[in-house]
Formats: sequence, structure tokens, C-alpha cells
Amino acid sequence: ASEGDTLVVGYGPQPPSLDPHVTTVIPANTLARNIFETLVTLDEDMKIQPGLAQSWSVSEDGRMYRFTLRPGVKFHNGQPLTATDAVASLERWQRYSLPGKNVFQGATWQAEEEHTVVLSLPTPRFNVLDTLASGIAQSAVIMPASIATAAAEKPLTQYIGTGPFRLVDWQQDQMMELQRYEGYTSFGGTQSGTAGDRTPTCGKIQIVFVKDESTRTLGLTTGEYDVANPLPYDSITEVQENDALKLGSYASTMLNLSFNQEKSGFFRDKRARQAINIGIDRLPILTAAAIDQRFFRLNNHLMMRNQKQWTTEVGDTEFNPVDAPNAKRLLKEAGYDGRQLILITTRDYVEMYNSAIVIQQQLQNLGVNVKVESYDWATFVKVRANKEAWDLMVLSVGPKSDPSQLVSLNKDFPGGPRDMQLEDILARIRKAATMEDAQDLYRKLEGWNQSYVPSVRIGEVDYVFAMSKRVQSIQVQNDLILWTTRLSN
Amino acid sequence: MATTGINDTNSERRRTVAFRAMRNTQLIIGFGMIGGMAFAAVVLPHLLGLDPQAVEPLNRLKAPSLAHFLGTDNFGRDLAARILAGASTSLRLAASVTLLAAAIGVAVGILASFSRLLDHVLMRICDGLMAIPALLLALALTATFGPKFSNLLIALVIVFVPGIARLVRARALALRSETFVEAAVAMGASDLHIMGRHIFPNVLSVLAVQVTFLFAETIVIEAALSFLGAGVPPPAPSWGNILYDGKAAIAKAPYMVLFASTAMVMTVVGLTLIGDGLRDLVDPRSGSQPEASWSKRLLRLVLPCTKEGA
Amino acid sequence: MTLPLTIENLSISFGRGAIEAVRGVSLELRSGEILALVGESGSGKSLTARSILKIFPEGATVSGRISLTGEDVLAASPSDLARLRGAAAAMVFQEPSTALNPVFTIGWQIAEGLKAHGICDQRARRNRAIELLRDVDIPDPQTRVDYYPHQLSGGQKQRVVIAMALALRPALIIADEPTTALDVTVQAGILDLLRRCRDELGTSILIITHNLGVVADLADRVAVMYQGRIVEEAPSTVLFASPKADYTRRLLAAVPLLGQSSGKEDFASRERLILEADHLEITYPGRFGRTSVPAVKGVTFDIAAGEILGLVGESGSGKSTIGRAVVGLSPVTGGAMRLFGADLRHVKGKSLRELRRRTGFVFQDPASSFNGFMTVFDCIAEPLRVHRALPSAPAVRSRVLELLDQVQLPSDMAWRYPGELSGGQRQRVGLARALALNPEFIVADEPTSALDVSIQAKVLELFKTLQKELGFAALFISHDLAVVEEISHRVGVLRHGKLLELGSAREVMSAPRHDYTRLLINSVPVPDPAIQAEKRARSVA
Amino acid sequence: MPSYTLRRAGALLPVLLVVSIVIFSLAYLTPGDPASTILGPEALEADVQNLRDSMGLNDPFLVQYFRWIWSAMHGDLGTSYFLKMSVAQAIGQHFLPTMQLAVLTIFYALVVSIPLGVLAARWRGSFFDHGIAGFTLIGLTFPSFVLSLILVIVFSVCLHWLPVAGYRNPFSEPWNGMRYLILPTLSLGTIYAAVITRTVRASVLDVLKAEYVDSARSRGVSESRLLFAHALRNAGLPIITMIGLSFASLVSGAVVAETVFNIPGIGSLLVNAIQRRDYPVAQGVVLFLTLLYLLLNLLVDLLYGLIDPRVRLSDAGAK
Ligand SMILES: Nc1ncnc2c1ncn2[C@@H]1O[C@H](COP(=O)(O)OP(=O)(O)OP(=O)(O)O)[C@@H](O)[C@H]1O
Ligand SMILES: Nc1ncnc2c1ncn2[C@@H]1O[C@H](COP(=O)(O)OP(=O)(O)OP(=O)(O)O)[C@@H](O)[C@H]1O
Ligand SMILES: [Mg+2]
Ligand SMILES: [Mg+2]
Repeated sequence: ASEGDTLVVGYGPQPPSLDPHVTTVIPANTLARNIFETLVTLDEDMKIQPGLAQSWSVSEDGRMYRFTLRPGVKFHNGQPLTATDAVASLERWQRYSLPGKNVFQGATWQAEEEHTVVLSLPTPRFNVLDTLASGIAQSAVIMPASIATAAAEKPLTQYIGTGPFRLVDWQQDQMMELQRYEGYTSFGGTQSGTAGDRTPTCGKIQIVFVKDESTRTLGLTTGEYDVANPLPYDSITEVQENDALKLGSYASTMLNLSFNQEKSGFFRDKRARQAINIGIDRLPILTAAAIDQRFFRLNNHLMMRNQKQWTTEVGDTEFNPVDAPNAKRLLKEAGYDGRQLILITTRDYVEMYNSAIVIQQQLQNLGVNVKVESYDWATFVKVRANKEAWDLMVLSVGPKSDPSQLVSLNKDFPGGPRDMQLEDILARIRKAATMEDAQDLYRKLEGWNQSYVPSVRIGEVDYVFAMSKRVQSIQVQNDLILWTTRLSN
Repeated sequence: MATTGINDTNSERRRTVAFRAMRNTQLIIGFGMIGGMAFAAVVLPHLLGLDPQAVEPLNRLKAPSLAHFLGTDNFGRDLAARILAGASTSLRLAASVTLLAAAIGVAVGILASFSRLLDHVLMRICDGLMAIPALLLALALTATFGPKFSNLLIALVIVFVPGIARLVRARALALRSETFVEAAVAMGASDLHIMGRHIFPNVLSVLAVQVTFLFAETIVIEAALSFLGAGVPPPAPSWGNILYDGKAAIAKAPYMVLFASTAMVMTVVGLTLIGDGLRDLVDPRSGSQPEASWSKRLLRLVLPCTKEGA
Repeated sequence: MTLPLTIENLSISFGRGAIEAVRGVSLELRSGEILALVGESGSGKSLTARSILKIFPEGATVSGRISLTGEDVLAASPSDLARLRGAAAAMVFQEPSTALNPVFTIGWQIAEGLKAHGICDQRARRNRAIELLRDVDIPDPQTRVDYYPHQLSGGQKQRVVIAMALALRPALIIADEPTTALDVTVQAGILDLLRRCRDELGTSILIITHNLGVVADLADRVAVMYQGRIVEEAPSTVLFASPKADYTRRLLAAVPLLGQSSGKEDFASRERLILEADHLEITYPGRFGRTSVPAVKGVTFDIAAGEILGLVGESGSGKSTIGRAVVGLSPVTGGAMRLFGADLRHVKGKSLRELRRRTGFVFQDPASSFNGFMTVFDCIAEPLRVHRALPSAPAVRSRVLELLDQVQLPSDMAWRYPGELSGGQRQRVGLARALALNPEFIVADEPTSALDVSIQAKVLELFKTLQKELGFAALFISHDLAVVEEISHRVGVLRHGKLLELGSAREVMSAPRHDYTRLLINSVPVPDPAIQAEKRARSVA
Repeated sequence: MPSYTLRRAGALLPVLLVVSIVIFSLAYLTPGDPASTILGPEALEADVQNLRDSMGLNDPFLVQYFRWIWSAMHGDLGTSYFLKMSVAQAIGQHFLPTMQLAVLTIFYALVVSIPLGVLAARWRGSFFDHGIAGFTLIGLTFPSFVLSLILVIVFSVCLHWLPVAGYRNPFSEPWNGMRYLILPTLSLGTIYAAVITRTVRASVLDVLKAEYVDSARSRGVSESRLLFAHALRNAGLPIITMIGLSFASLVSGAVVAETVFNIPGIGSLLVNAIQRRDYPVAQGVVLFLTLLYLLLNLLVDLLYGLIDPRVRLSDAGAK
């Protein structure tokens, strides 16, 4: 039960780390964004808005960015935010995070005066601000310089940011208590997405980590939690029938079926990949993964549907033909000899497991002999790194700020395609100076994607959450935005 | 003598195991239940054309109907088919785990009661083993030898043995000081003989309870382990994973848990009946018992464990 | 006035009438009367006695009527029964070793009965327990009260059981073979105690015994049972003088009398010694810091091949302890004991088992010496099987049946379980088991104490014949001096763990050198009421 | 006895050492590592390797083992990779709830099972016995997580009597703390109650056939006393062992209930640690449990001697 203005959130299991610089775990980043903030941020239309940097300027050649930090901002420990802190933080981020390495290769950060941060790039990039704004995996958050330097490559041990909430109590694996930061200096403008006014109305937020999903639902029903996030899909009907509760959702991940092209042979043949791509029926797969039509949608593209700046129609019409005869023919042409293919998945991400089971059945029906191997997360990572251990993998990937950061296209990622054309397009996107160039290249990339079939795109899945009716104006962006929440009585 | 009217061969026959087994209703019903289950698991799916793996996500969690007479699971798979197919996995696993664990546990427990040194060594090993988590063991085994049935078996057996061993040892220690054991010692019987003929039959009653418990426990633990990739590999059904899936959908489709548990309860009841029946066979005091009234015998059909040793 | 006990037409059967153990027994007991129930082993005495308190074995079918001080026992409610038991009538069970709960101290068990009948003060209960133990002649009762049953000798356990029965001064005492495990001096003391109860408290006593000397000494009236029926009932003087029933006559004829047996020749040949005890000392370790108990203190004797050594002596003097030491069941803590020339402290494993194969052992308390899961057949066949003595199953079978026959048991007993036998029947099974391998040496601890004299005579006859045929040696422990005299070549007298004297049977019995031996011989009750009364009068004077 | 206890204490170190090797090897054999868990689903293998290196996870087995055991011998079990605290602290924090739950559960199980088991033995074959048999079989078979959910639905969701999940320390807030512990206790206790009931019943049945029971009965000892004093004590060894075992498995095996009821106990600490590959914690917990079990079993063994005077562990095996 929540007294006064305490919001109690029944949350999933505690993320392994709250260090946004290094972890790609989405909930870790979205929880951390209550504590830590980035230089720039995204509004609900995914447009760049000021964050800790109240303004910035870009040099003519696009190789130098000059950020002016918001004055008066203080860290939770009372220390004022200075350019040195920002530089130290961003340097750590640049060294240890994937986007940092990708986009900011060769870049340098400099503190000018107290409140100016200067970024110098070797070549202009279109995606500098987007990358800095993304708050979903390995976000470029700012923390005191001393902490950033001390931690280096090790996970953080102190959580001191400038965010609207301050971490006051953290009982491991049990709950986390966030208190409104009274010395908070908000971003300007009206609230929209993670941008704009962030001054919280709730005095206190209790994140209770509840591993068991039925318990989350039940706790919500009895009023122990104000919000249950994520809500198991099978509880949706239950919540809808309950007058005291309401439902919400946020776009979360994309489901992919990756091929292992490294393991001797089969999926190096494009026909084999093509066969699977046209042979499977995505709707049942998505139904198994997210149950209710409202919470999944087909998507044949590399970027998510709500990333408006990355829209294209390439290949839309030929998507999901469910063409079994042709698939079988292609398989035969590719010389499929009935050998057993290993499909790996994990139960730690339900949507991955559930899709895998259905995919296996569908492939079985195409005459492909598939064996599902399900592992716990840590083992899964180990297994997928072993090229000989698997053929197919179901992977759910979070949205990325631009196509060049898609991990499934990274040749170093297990199952990542190795194709000269792809490398070329990606290199060009990375170097693209303007958004328009990048969008052109993206269309090219999509074309390549449709013909090469590096992996089978399945669709997008939303996560669902539920709350009691007294929770007002809760907003979402890849997860809950807690500072917007108000509690009515 | 006060005995009359019974000739030799007749009373001898009265005591033979085969004869008494035939008249042991519990034993027969127990075997009937387990045998029936096994039979159904093997024959019914073919007969009814049930496929435990055919998914139909659009038809998930449907209540029992003509098409799916136990309903469907969270992938729209036929629950009846899965429970039947799961029977063979679960029963095989549970039976081999309990048999192995019981055999080793009994051996260790009895041995420990016979020698101070062995007792010390074996029991300390057991203390250590008790602390090793099944999960870690199963994961490590799976990693080393690949996902196999035998890993699960080994992990669970290792985890269960210490408990059985300690329990058996406790009983055996008390028995060691009984005069009839001394009598056997005095006649020059080897330790092995004493263990087998005197200690073992007397630990059975306590053992039987533990064995039924472990049987049920194995089925449930398997589910937890396969959840983490160390159990029966998907999508092969087992009662354990039906229960786990059912738990997630308990509000929407309570019958999943209900049917799977019913299958389990029936098995364990059957097992208990067999256990009790076997005990009647070895326990002497069952012979001179006046025949129970037929109403009681009828009741025994429904409920297990009547007249243990009586 | 209602009689303390009437039994009308009591019948008890097992296995749907297959075994009719008691057939229409009727008995009456007047206040202050002592009735002795004698009869053949297995004739239903114990069952009759137990039914008085409504304590039946599993599976018994009972009919008839029993009234205890006017209350119908068989129809009584559990709470009424609890009230009657112990207070209105108390029972001494036949086999004391199984009648005591092994996990409680004897003091606790005595006190429990007192508590059940409303004696609330704990200290009072303990004092009473000590007092009772003193009454039954347990040495050092203050310490012994905290002993567990397994720390007591057979006779001591029996006395504890008697003490329990006396605890509440019941109106009726049912004593099932209360003195079988007692030496004659202690037995005399117990008989006196019982008589005093009758004289001072007016207690009625139903005593079951095989010892016709005890009957003559104590009983006012005697009932004789045979095959489940009462075949004769008469005042004891009448019965001893003019027995009517056939069985009674046979019984009286079979009584062994001290000094009347022809006795054995002295056994001269001491060439091959089977057992040598050389300053043997046996001490039981103490528990939880208690002092240890020296049970045997420097005993020296030997047994030659073919010789039977009788061991008599006070209850608790260490006889069983010595016997058990022979097969390594009690620890030799000092001196030496050699069996077939091998020092028992050093043999181990196979050679020890071999020694045990050549030795037969009859336990003092047969009831607990059988595994309840094995049929009589399996019990007797066990030594044969353990040592693979016979080549085939049919050979084992015929040997077992032969043994059963030798100990006077019908062959259909083979398929029963030990728990379904009477005390005497069990004892004979124990004997049969000991004889199974034709041992070269037998340790027999009270092998005939539970047998009526007629069967005892047959068994002893068998023993003697076999001994002659096979020439085994034996350590024969008994309280029955007449039996010892009849069967042994030499006799040793033990007291307080020391061997008082050792000599040929005739010497020791007819010309005892030690006072204690003389006392022992004098205390033997004679199966003639007149002589016993006279003897008693003399000793009082 | 004291010498026996000393000898047992002497076994402590070797056992701990062996267990430490076993558990360390298991951890080493188990695939996956904390680095990949920290970095998340989309990390590249190279980054994982870097983090592994900096965490010292790529050192040879023996180096890692000796580093760990060396500091363990100095009382330092290491620091969790995830929990921002030392392993000792983590164990300390998680042990309290587990202990409370275990004690309550055993207490509840005993209160239920001893009378039921004894009475079922007393009236064996009766309707009462059948009823108990039915109850225990269902208790044995019914998966405890399902039972937990049913209890929550009934007592929390429908009746609003008790909280759904969570934990409050009953030492600091007794009433509230107890309220949080009731449902977990019920759901865990039921299965143990079932097992112990059956063990008690079987053991007591064995004893009730003994003649000393008749003998005590003949002295007017009431039936209830016969059952609860005599039979129970004689059947004591298996029962005490069973209680000891139940307690032991409650300490490490209450994971399911701890998860459903969201109780931060040792069991879920261990399972979480295994799942996250938080090896210092997993190893520390196992060592701690080993120590606990050694002591627990020593206690049980000493109790044997008190319950049954004939059992002499100090020279068990003497002929
Ligand atoms: N539980 C039982 N099942 C079957 N038969 C039994 C059972 N108990 C006793 N009997 C039989 O009943 C008969 C009478 O037994 P009981 O114990 O009364 O004899 P007893 O006269 O006391 O003999 P003893 O002098 O040898 O002690 C015996 O033949 C015995 O075998
Ligand atoms: N396990 C034991 N622990 C301690 N003392 C014991 C133990 N067993 C026997 N004693 C003691 O040793 C002494 C001798 O016992 P033992 O059984 O040898 O006597 P016994 O001569 O056979 O007597 P009885 O004729 O009464 O059977 C007794 O005083 C008894 O209390
Ligand atoms: Mg008798
Ligand atoms: Mg004796």
C-alpha cells in the first residue's frame, strides 16, 4: 500500500547492473534514467531536445560540437555539475560502450570553462545527438568525474547523478527507494517524452523487484503495488475486467531469427535463408510471444515503426508471404539433407522462448529438422558465442538510434552477417554527415536486407504494464517515465 | 498343540509371496494405476492421433472441448496429448531418480551404521553434498556433457542421496542394538547378510515414505531445472513444465495445473499403494489379520495406505 | 461381594478360527486367593492372562466374558480400562526384555504408572520407585533407578517388571512367569513379597508358572491348562497329592528334583579345551560421564571338548555377560578368553565368523532375539543359509522340520512369525536355531526357563542325546539347579561377578563348599505344598 | 561424548575444504560469466572478454581457486559482483528471513504432523487414517508454487487478510512481520507436514507392535500418553532425522516460496547468484550452508544419543 505520495512499482527482477555506460540491459537503463541524465534527450516524437546541455552549437564543418551546460545543476551529493564531470563521464562512456566506440571513434571531449563541453570529431556524423540522447542501452549519462574515473571499466558502485530522483535506499534484489531530489534543476519546456519539465510530483518511488510475474499481478490487484511492470500477457484480461485497474504498454523490442553463417555451410546459402524467410508465418509466432494483437505488429524493417525518421516502404508488399511450397523448393535447391538444426533460445526472455517453440513447429512442418535448446541467460550467451553450437537463434533486440548501431548487423556479433556490401553501406552510414544522407543509405540498407536476408525479421513486441486508477498521467518511452506520474487520492 | 485344522502345505502356501501378492488388493490396484498410466501414455496418443507438439497459438488456453478434451496449453497445444506424452518423461525420470537415490542412500546409510570410520567419512560427505545446489550441479553437468537426460538424473540423485542415507542410518543405528541383530552376529553371519536380511527390511517403512516424497519432488524440480535449460529440453513435454506453464496462466486456465496435478497425484497414490502393498508382503503381521469387511476394502480402492503391516 | 475376577467361557482364536488358542476357559478368583495357572507350553496361559486386561495380540478373535471387580472388561471403554489397568489389576509380562521400553529409564517407567493413577508429586514418585526397586531386591536402587533396561540383567529386568505391577497395590496381580529369570534365592524373596501382598493387602494373585515348586510354595489353588482348555482345577494340596487329569499326572512325573538325578560322571579328559577364561574381566562403559559397571571380575574356568559346564548364580552376577562374551557380544576388557584356542580379543573377520559357526547360542530372552520379519522357518534356517551348510533348499527344509520336531514343535509352526508364538515356543525355536549347524560348542542362556516340565524333560533328553551323539561342549546357564545337576558335568557358581566355586556337578550340589551355594540349594522350592510350608516355617523361625 | 563432539569438529575443516573445491569446480565448469550478465543481451563478445579480464575471471583455475580460498581462510569470502556488498554481508542479510521462515515452517509442520501422524497410526485403517492419507498425498504431490498461488488468491486477493508478498523483519515490527510470514509458512509447511506426518505414522506403526506398549498399557497408562510419550520417542530417530533434513532443505530449498512471496532469503540469494553467475556469492553461500549442515547434523546425531540410549555413535560399529 502506498501512503501519501509514494508510488510503489512492482517491477521485474532487479537488473544486473545500474551502470548505464556499460549495460545493454534495457530496464537497467530506463531505471537509471531517474537518477542519471544525459546531455540531450528525446521528446515523444523522438526529436532531440535539450537535457543537461541547455544549448549547443555545431561548427560549419560539422566536426565540432559545443554544449553549454545548464547552470545551477547539482549532483545528488550537492556538488555542482561542471564540464569536467561531463567530459570524464563521456570519455568513460566512449571507451566502454558500443555506441560510444562506434559513433565517436577518434572523437575527443574537452571542458572549456566551467560549463562548456567541446566535442571534436575526426569526420562529421549525422547521428551525434541521437546517440547521446538515446536512453535505452548504454546511455551517455553524466556523473561526477571522480566516480567515473574511479570506476573505469568496472561496474559503478556509487549512483550519484543529477536526475529528478535520488537513490536513497537499495535493498539488493528486494527494492529500491527513489526520493524526489529537492535540489533538482529541471530541463526547460513542457514535458514531452523524456524531454521538457521533469520536476517530479511524487515524493517517493519504491521500486519493488518482484521476480515472479503472477505475484506482480496479484500484488497489483490487492493494491500492494500501484503499478505492475511488466505485466504478464496472460493477466491482461484479468486487469481489464477489474474496474480499479487500467492498462498501458510501450514499444519494446524487435524479434529476429538469426542465422549462423559461420557454422559450416547451410545458411551461407542465401536460398536456405530465403526459404525460412518466406516459409514461416509470423502472426502465430507473434501471438505466442505477445498474445494480444494490440501488443505486437509485423515489421519487416530494421528500425522500429515508431522511429519516424527511419521509415521506408521497401519490401512491405512481399513481407510474410507464408509460401510453403516455394520454401520447400528453395530448401531442396539449397541442398537441405534433413540434418538436425539447432535453434537456441532462453527462457529469461519469455518472448524469445515462446517464438522459438512456434518457429520450431513451423520449420518442422516445412520438413526442417529443428531441435530447440533453451538455456539460462548466461549459458545462452556462452553458447551463442560458440560458432559450432547452433544454427538458428531467436533474439529480441532493443531499438537503436540509427541503423549503424544494430547489433544484429555487426559482423562481430554471433550470427552477424559478413558481407562486403553490408560493410560498405554501414561504413557510409557511419560517415554520413547529414540525416538525409543517412536516410538514403538506410533505404539502400533495407534493400540489401530484403535480398540478402541476414536474418528473419519477425516483428515488434510491446511490453504491457498495469496500474491502479489512482496513478495519473504516467508516460512511457521504452519503459515507464516515473517523474511524470501523479497520484490522486 | 493348540493349532488344528491346517495342514502343512496349505499354511506354507498361505505365506508364499506369490499367493499373498495375488490377494493384496493394494498392490494390484497400485500396479493397475501405474501400469494403466504407462499404457495410456504409450497407446492413447497413437490411437487418438494426438500430437503433443503441434502448436496453434491462435487457439491458446482454450478450455476443455470436444476437439481438445483437456483443453489447450499456452501454445495452443493439446493438453491431453502433452500430459500423456509427459508421463513417459516424468515417470521415467522420477522412477530412475528415486530408485537410484534410494538404492545408493540405503547402501550408504546401512554401511555407515556398521562402521564408525565409514560412518564418519560417509556422513561428512553427505553433509557436504547436502549443501551443493542441484541447480548448479545440473548446469555444470549440462555444460560439460551437453543437455542430456542423464545429467538431470545424476544431479538429482546426488542431491537426494544424503537425505535418504541419513534417514536410513538413523533407523539402522537403532536396529544395530536389537537382540535379533546380535543373534545374527552370534551365529557368525557376515555383515552383508545382517544388512540385507535384518536391517534392510526394517528400514523399509521409513524409506517408503521418503521415496514417494522424492518421486513427486523430482517431477516438480525437473520443471524448475528445465526452465533454466538444465532439464528436459523443450518442447518435449513433462509434467513439470506443464505445471510451470500452467502456473503462469493459473487465472486464465486453472485446468492446466489441475489436470497435471491430478496426473501426479494419481501416480503418487498408485506408488503409495504399491509401497504399502509391498510392505504387507514383507511384513509378517499381515497374515493372521482377519479379512477386512468388504466396505473397507472398497474404501481402499479409493484411498491408499490401509492396514500397513496389519 | 463381587469377586475380583471371573472369566466365563473365554475363547481366543486367530486367522479366522484356524488357530484356536484358548477354548472356553472359565476361572474364578476370590479375594486374597492365590491361583496358579500351570500347563503345557503354548496351551494358552499367557493369552488368558492378557485378556483379563484386554490386551490382545493383533488379529485375535475373542469371545466370552471377563469381569474384574464386577466390571465387564471386554466391554469397557478406553478410559475405564485405563482406570482398571494397573490399579484394579496389574500384570507382570512373561518376557521382561520386551516388556520394558528401551528408551526410558526404569525409574521413569515405574513413575509413569504412578502418575497415570494420580500421584502427582515428582519427588514422591521417584522415592516410591526406589522403594519398589529395593522391595524386589535390586541392588543399589538409587543408581539403578536411572538405568535403561538394556543395562540390566535378565533377572533384574524381571524384577523391575514385578515392581511396576506392585506399584499401585492392585487388588489383583497377574504374574506371567514372574520368576523364570531369577535365581532361587531372589525367587524366594519375590515369592515372599507376593505372599506378603496377599497377607497384608488382601491382594488376589493369578500366577502362571512352570515351576511346580513355586506352585507348591505359593498357590492356594491350581488350574491346569492343556491345549487351550482347563483340564483340572483343584486346591494345590489336593492336586499335588492326587492329580486327576492325564496331563497333570504326566507333568508331576516329569518334575526334575534336586539331588535325585543320577548325575554325570566327572569329565576327566581335559585334553582339548574348547573355551578358556583366564581372569576374565568385563566392564560396561558408562554413559554421559557415569561410572562404568564392572560385571565380571576375574573369572577363570575352562570347558573341555564334550563337557557341559553349568553356570548358576545370583541374578545379575554376570552369567549372561560371560556367555555373550564367548561370541563377542560383550567386550572382554581384562584377562583373556580363548575359544577353540583363539584369543577372542584378537580374532576378527572371517576367522571370527568361523568360530561363531562352530558355536551355537541360545539367548536368554527369546522374544527379542528374532527378526519379526522372518518366519520361524527362516529363523531356524538362517544359520544354515549363512554358512551354506546344506547343498539344496529341500535339504534345508527337511533339516528345519527335523529340528522343529526335535524341540517338540509341530511343523506348521514353521510358517508362523515369532510374534505369533507363545514364550515357550519361541524359546524352543531359539534352541532349534542354535542346534541347526551341529555346533561343537553351545552357549545356552536359560534355554528351558519358559518350558513346562514335561516339555522341558523332553528337550533336556534331546540335549543329552545330541550331546552324546555329537559330543559338543556347552556352557549351560540356568537358575534351575535340578536341571543343571541333571545335565552338567561340572558346575560353576557365580556371584557379584566372581566365581565362588567350580567343581563337578555332584560335588557342588551335594557338598557345596561355599555358603552362598548352600543358601542357593536350600532355597530351591520343592513341588510339594506340605514340605514347602514346613520349610518356610523353619526358615521364619 | 565430548570426545565425539571434538572429533566431529575436527572433520569440519577437511569437509569445508573438499566442498570448496567441488563448488569452485562446478562454478568453473558452469558456462557463462558475470561479465556477460552485466553487459546484457547485445554486448559483443570482445567487450565481455575485456570485462572478464578486468574482473580476473580469465586467470587459470588454480590461481582463482587459491586466491579465493586464501582470502576465505582469512575470513573474507569476497565481494558480490552484483550486490554492492561483501558476500558475508549478503549472507547475513539473507539468512535472517530464511531462518525465521524455516523455524516457523518447521514449527507449523510439527504442530500439524505429529498429532496427525500419531493418530493415523493409532487408528490405522479407519476413516480418519484414510482422510489423513488423502491429505498427506495431496500435500506431497501438489506443487508448492501452485499451493502458494492458491493461498494468495484466497487470503490476500479475496479476503484481504494478508499481504500478497514481501518481507518485513518481525523483530522490528512484530505484528506486520508475522503477517508477511504467514502465507509462506503455510505453503511451505504443508508439504513438510505431509512428509513428516507419513514418517511419524510409519515409525509409530512400527513401534506400536512392540510389547512394551502393551506392557505400559497394562499399567493403566492412557492411550494418548502411550502414543505421544512411548511410541513417539521410540520412533524418534527417523523423526528427528526427518526434521533435521526438512530444516536443512528449508534453508536452501525454499526458493520457490521465496520467489513467489518475494522474500529475500538464502535460497533465492543462491539461485539468483547462480543465474547471474555471481560466483563469490554462490560459493560463499554453499560454504556457509555446509558449515550449517555440519552443525545441524552434529546436533541431530547428539540428539540420537539422548533419544535412544542404546545408540552409541561414539562407538557405533563396536561388536
Ligand atoms: N498372535 C498370534 N497368532 C497366532 N497364534 C498365536 C498368537 N499368539 C499366540 N498364539 C498361539 O496361541 C497359543 C497360546 O499361546 P500362549 O502365549 O497363551 O501360550 P502359553 O500357555 O503362555 O505358553 P508358554 O508357556 O509357552 O508361554 C500358542 O499355541 C501360540 O502359538
Ligand atoms: N549394557 C550394560 N551396561 C551397563 N551395565 C550392564 C549392561 N548389561 C548388563 N549390565 C550389568 O551387568 C551385570 C551383570 O549382568 P548379566 O546380564 O550378565 O547378569 P546375569 O548373571 O545374566 O543375570 P540374570 O540371571 O538376572 O540374567 C548386571 O548388574 C547388569 O546391571
Ligand atoms: Mg506364556
Ligand atoms: Mg542373564
